[in-house]
Amino acid sequence: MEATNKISKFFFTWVVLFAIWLAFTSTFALAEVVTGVVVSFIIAIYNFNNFTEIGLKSFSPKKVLYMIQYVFVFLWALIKSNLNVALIVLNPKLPINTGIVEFETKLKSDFAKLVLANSITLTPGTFTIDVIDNKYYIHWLDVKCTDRDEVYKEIAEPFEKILLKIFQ
Amino acid sequence: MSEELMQQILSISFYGASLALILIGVYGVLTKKNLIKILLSLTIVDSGVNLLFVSLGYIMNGTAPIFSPAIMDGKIEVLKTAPMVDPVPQALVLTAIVIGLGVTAVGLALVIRLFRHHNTTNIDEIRNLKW
Amino acid sequence: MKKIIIILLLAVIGYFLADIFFEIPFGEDSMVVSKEYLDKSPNDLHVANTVTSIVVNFRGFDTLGEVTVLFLASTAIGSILFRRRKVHTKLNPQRNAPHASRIVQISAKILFPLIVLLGAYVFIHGHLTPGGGFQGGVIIATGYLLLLVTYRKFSVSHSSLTWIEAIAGVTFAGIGVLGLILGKDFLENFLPVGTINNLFSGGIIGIIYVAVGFKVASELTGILDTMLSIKVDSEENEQN
Amino acid sequence: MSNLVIILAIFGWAILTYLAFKINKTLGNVFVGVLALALPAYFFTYTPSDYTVSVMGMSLQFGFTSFASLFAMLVVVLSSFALLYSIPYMNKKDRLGWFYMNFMFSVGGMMGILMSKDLVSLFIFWEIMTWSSYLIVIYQGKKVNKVGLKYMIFSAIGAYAMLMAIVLINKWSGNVNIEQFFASFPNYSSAAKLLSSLLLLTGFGVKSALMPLHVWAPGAYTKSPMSYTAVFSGALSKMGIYGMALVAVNLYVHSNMPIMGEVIAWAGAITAVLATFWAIFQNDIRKLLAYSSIGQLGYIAVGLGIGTELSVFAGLYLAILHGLFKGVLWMVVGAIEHRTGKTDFRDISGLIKKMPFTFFVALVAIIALAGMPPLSGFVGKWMLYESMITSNHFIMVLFIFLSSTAAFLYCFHFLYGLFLGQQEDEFLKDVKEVPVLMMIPMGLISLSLIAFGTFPGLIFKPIAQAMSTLGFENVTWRMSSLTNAWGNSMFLKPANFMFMAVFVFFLIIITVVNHKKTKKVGTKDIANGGEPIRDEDNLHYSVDIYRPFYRVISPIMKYKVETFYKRISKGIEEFFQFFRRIYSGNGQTYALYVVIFLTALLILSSTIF
Amino acid sequence: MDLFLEIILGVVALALILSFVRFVKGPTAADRVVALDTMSVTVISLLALFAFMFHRIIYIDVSLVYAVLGFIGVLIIARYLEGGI
Amino acid sequence: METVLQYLGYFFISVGAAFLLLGSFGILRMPDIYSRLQAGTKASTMGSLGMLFGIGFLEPQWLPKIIVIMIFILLSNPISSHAIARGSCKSGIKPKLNETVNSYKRIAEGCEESIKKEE
Amino acid sequence: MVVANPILYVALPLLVAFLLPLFGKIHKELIRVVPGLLFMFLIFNTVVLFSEVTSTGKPIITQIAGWAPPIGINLVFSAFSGFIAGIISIMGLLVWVYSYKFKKVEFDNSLKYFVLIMLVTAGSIGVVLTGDIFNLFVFLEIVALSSYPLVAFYRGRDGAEASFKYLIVGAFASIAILLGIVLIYSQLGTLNMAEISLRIGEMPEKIKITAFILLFLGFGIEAEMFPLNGWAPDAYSQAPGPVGAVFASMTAKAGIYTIIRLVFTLFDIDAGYQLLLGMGIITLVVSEGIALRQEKLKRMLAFSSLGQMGLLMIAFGINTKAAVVAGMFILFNHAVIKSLLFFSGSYLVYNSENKNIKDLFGFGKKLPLTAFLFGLGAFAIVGLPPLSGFWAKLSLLMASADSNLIALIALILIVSVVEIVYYFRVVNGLYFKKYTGEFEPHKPSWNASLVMLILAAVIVTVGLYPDLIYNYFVNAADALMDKANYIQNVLPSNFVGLN
Ligand code: NA
Ligand code: NA
Repeated sequence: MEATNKISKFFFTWVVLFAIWLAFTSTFALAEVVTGVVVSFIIAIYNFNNFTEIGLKSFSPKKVLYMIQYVFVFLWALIKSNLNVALIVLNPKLPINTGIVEFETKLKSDFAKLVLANSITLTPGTFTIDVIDNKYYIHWLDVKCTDRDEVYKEIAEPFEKILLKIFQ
Repeated sequence: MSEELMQQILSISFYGASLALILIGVYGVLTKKNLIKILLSLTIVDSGVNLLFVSLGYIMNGTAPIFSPAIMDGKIEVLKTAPMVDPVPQALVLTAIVIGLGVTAVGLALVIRLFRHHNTTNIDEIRNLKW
Repeated sequence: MKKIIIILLLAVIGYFLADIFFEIPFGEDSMVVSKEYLDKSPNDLHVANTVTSIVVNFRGFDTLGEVTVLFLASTAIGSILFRRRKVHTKLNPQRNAPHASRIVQISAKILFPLIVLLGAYVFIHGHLTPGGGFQGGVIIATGYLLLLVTYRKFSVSHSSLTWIEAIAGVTFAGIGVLGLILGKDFLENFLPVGTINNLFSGGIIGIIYVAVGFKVASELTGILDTMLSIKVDSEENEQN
Repeated sequence: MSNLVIILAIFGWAILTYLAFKINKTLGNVFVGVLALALPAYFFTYTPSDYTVSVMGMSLQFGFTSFASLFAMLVVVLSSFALLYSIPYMNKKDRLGWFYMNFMFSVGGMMGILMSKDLVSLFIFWEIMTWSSYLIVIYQGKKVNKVGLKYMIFSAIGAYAMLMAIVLINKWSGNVNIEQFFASFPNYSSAAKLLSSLLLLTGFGVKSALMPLHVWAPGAYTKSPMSYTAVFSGALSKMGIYGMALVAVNLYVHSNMPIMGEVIAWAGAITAVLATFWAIFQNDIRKLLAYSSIGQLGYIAVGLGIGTELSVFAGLYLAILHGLFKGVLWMVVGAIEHRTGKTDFRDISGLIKKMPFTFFVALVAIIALAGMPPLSGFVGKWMLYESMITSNHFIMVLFIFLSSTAAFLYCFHFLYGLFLGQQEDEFLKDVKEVPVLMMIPMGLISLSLIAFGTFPGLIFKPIAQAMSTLGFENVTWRMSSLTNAWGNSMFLKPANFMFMAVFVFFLIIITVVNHKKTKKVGTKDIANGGEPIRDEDNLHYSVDIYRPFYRVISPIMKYKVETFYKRISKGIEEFFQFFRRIYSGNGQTYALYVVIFLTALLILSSTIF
Repeated sequence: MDLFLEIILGVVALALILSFVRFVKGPTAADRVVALDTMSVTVISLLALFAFMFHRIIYIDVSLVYAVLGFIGVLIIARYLEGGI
Repeated sequence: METVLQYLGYFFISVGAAFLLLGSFGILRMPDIYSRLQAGTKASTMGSLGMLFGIGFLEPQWLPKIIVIMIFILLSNPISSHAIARGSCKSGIKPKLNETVNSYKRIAEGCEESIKKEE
Repeated sequence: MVVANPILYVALPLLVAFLLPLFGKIHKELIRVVPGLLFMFLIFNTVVLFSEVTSTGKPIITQIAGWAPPIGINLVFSAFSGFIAGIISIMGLLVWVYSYKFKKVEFDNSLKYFVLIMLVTAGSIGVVLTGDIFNLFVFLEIVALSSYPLVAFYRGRDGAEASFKYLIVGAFASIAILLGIVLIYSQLGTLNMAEISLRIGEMPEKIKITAFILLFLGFGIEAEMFPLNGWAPDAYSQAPGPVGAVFASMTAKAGIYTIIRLVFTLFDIDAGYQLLLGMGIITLVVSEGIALRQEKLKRMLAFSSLGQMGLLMIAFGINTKAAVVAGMFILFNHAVIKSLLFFSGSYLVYNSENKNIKDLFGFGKKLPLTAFLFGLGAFAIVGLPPLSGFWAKLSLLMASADSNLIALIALILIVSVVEIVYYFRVVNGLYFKKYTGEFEPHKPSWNASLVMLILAAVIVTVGLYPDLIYNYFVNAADALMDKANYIQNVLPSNFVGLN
């Protein structure tokens, strides 16, 4: 179990790194590909344990689908957030009502927490100031509520739903 | 915008910027009391000189002296319109930067030791050796 | 008062330097030797990046010096900061800094291999792109810096750094001497130059730049680790 | 065999001696003895030959002129006697190897100076002589810091003045050959003439302790072991005289710059007077002799400065004699020191009983020094007076006369304070006569003094030969007379006998009269009358004997050259103390200097470039 | 076409200048870091824009490296603000 | 086809530039560091993404690299803002909060808590 | 395969420096042995190359990376540069022997020490040999960066303070030099020194002079010219003993070399010589005067060293062949004698906390050999015959006389008196003051004694027979002063005409 997990992690890392290498070089010339295989192999050896938690499982079609879903959810939130910011910034009155709120997440995976934090940061009027264990501290440009659960619903739930599925 | 005007503006801004960096840096070295600030001022002077060197090697509308495939084949008009800037300053500035980095790093190490020894980073208070 | 004097002095220097600088026409082609480089780099050495061929070949001797400067800086910092390295090696530095944010720590884990990959890409393609051994090495060292600042207990094995440093340095200088042994000049290319814009082109230039990349990376990492691990040492007795 | 080899042999022997002393003291002493015997034996038998060495494109020439031979004779005689004398004298001291090595180095240096026919090699040997004597001055290590430094500084000033002269001469004459320098000197511009000769004179003047360059001498003479001081004051200082004679005679006499000769002569005269005064007030025998030496060298300078045939002759004659009698006197002091461990008049008295031989040689030397007939000193003084009078230096005669008269005071002090007077039994208890090996050199030199007094011709011959090198050809002399400037012979013998008669007469009178008055009292008895002792009561010849005289001349003595030098050096030190502040210790300030320097260069760029 | 790019260039430059104003104004070190962060992101875009203007992919590489270095730089200053590195 | 892609590219570039400007305008206008971060991060991320994406349209062969940069920016920008915010919080910079929402306590608590956690 | 090659002066030390940590992992002792072998090889290299230069009468031009100058960087091993390189490598060996037992127990320290010593040697030689001005800058930085840690090598002292001052001023130096190089490059488009020298006339007057001033300033700092030498006394006095010798015999040599090349070869500004002469005089007088006022031995030696640098500047500033020959002689002497003084002086104050001159009183008996050798060094440096210092001083004075600089002669001699005062104060103290017993002297190890004896032997031998090496000085002077020949040797072909 342990060994297979490691192998899976390693191959995942290798593949991802190699993919990025290909993106860097943007070519399939033999020399480049061979070098890329070797380089990403070496880097993967030293990093696979930290680079991923679930290894090759990430490539399971279900998860990929959820990822795609997440991307769209996120992009929509991003655009919304930016328009939101634009409105605030461009408004001469600067209508803000800032505050700091907190909520608890159900996510266990470190990576999931990271993605959630980043997502929150990039979406409307909120960003993550700190994460301690399961507690997220959020700076909110326009505070709508302060209760933990309400905050959770308002800010985190849409992302967390999908993340829970991806990272289990 | 006419070519000459552009050249004037660029010249003033690049030469001016490097001169300003040099002078500001030297001013910092001479007036700041904090050892780290003095070191940082030195790096500012370095940057000024490096900027000057690179801007001296610039050629109007020039491009980086790297022959990419497209340029080699001559398919894109860039080759005809854009000459390559002088590569030597870039190579030398690379060296100068690395050297400056080495000096700054050693300087910082010295600052750390001085701080441990004298418990201050004020250059006026570190004067055991004089006369 | 002193400041006024300094400003006056700087004003004089500034006046004279400005006088000189603006005498030099901006953006005009005044290349002499560079013309040769721009001609010979693609045609003789088959190296796309002229800066690289200057750095590694035409003026490779400078670069050897430059690598030495880094090596020296690392040696110097070690010598300045540590009395007994034994205390330090293989010992977690346990810096006094507070924990970094968990988020940052996780992201560092993910980003580190990517940064190293980028660094490797940069120094492997030094002769094709605006990269090179120094740039790539710096990027990799930055990756280590990321880990060093986010994980308080993270420490680099100086023993392996020593090996990398040494091997990379010896590769550079050794290739130079090899040229000498093969009856050519020091640092002269003795390998086929290949086709321009291919990865395997430019003869020894690529190899040297890879060595430089390793050297710079290990050197800078060592420096950063040394600088960041100083707090252990401060408890050591200052007496000689 | 070339001349150079002798010198190298001496140097080599010096090192061997050092090593020999490392092995065994007796072996070392044997080495010293061998050199002491071999040196005169070799010197008086070999035939000189010239030798040239090329160094850095310069040709350095070696060989004796007859003038140099004269001095070489003195050096050889005095050195070998002093070396012999040293063997017992230095017996109890440590680091003998070091002492003898430097002793021999300085002997070699002196011989080298005399052999050099060019200025560069002269300078080299001059410096060897200087530093080896310096090393001996500080060899005993007691309170020598200031003395050694003073000696070194003055030597350096002198040597560097000489060096400057040498490089200028090299430029103006085209080479450093001494004869060619003299030959081309008339073609020099007057400034060049003045500069080159003055610089050389400064160089030589320091070694011959001419005022105001004498400051180093009392300390240096005093601090070195007496066996070396005999050479130091007797021979080494004559190197200055040697050079001065060359310069004064060759340059001033033959190139018509008499005014410069006057300067030397006057410097000598003043030195003679003041040094004699100083000598009078010394309570330490060594100091007394040191100042006396300075004074005597003053006479010699007078003779050289006046620059007539007779005066130069007198100067050289006095120079040789001074070497001899001062040699004896220093050996006497050494003998006393050796036996009693003391050199202060206040501690010593009545030695005549225990050290009669020493008293005898001291007496002979003192008479020679004082210039009384029948001994040789008188002849020299006589010639000097005559030469001054014939060249119309009447005022100078007064100076010299004053000095000579005053010299009697310290001569008396010397003899009486040490050997005669109250005898303290406790003090004399362990004192005995010096060993034979110390007696021999003293005795032989004293004998020669008597011989030269009676038959000055013995020494006239080499002096006359030496004079020919200086351009005074055909100086006529006989065994007891010298032909003076008017072509008349000076008859010395009658005068000699006359003075001898007067001297013996007075000696008898004084002895008889005093003998009657003499009464033996215990030294603890001096205030037995209950009468309090006042300051001005001199109970002993040794202490403050000439206090009334001092009151008379004290206005002159107030002005010491030393204070002047001290002020100069203080000023220099303070000047540089100010400069030292530049190095403030603040790195930023150093950076500021860089910026200031840059600014200055930029501002001045249109002027400089 | 050129005009368009020049306008874009102007806009980006203006963005840079505005951030720089914040950088100069401060008032705290953190504010300056925020400005710096924004500026570095802007510069990344600017470099990409140059790449397009000069039709040289090499500037994209520069932009990538700049992104990495800028990020880590900001991170370190942030760590410093936290009270130690 | 080519022109459509080009116009799309220009559109994205324009949007990107606009947001970049907006972001810097935001950090200039906002009252305190935390709200400046809000504006700065979001808008500049959006701006650079837009611009890079637009360039990707115009130079399709560069797309792989551009995507790498975009991913990197997506990953790094929020993190750096977060780090700055946390750092300012720990270095004691108080946010300017609306008094009606008395949640300043929470950030203070949050900081303290996280500091406690360290020790 | 070439046995001896100028490039090996630089390449081998670097190679060995990189490898040394690995050698240390194989066997601890190799850390100390290998550098010695390297230095021995460098001396062998010197001998072979020098005999070639002497026999052919032409400098050896080595091109690097297969490109003829001015495209590639080249090294010029001439009778001038080769001689200085030879001095430096020989001093390297002596420093190695002297420090062979240095901190034997502490592996890491000795590793770093030897690496730094090797690199400071390689850097100094690189400065001297290179024919490319930017390359010269790089080597100067190598020298500087290996000097900083050497100054701060000991922890118990104020080395870090000294080193930091050195670093600030040194950074100014490198900035000025770089700026000067930038200006030259912007006008001539080349970095090859021969080509710069050939085409310097093409530079507009104003830019040329500014570039000259900047380079003069930068090199002046390295050459320890007053008032740019504030760092020097601190650095000399805080560094370990052998490092003081390294500064005197290597880095200062490299510094003075640069300024000589600047004035003699690179530029055609006649006032440069006068400027050098003037600055030399000021440096000489001020430094020797301040040395007079020092209480600490090494600081005194440091100021004395600065004075000697002033003397060197004077010699080269006079700019006649005789003066340049004298300058070469002084340069040689300074390396040998100052090293002896630093070597022996550091043993004299070895256990003293404050390194005061009065701490070593009475050591003539405690450390007879060391004290004697220090004394010999003092005698030699003030120019007492028959030691080597005398001939150098004499030739300088004669050269000044030839150039009608009579006041200068007087000045140098007056300063020499000052020199005598402070050196003999120490010598007197050594032998004739009472040992205060505040600390026990540290007996020199056999290897240190050996080095000091070798240096002493050189001083005496050259003093007795200066012609032994005099011809090398003459050849070096010829090589330095024949600018056209230098250019022709480096750029023999049609490249001369390239524009
Ligand atoms: Na240009
Ligand atoms: Na620098």
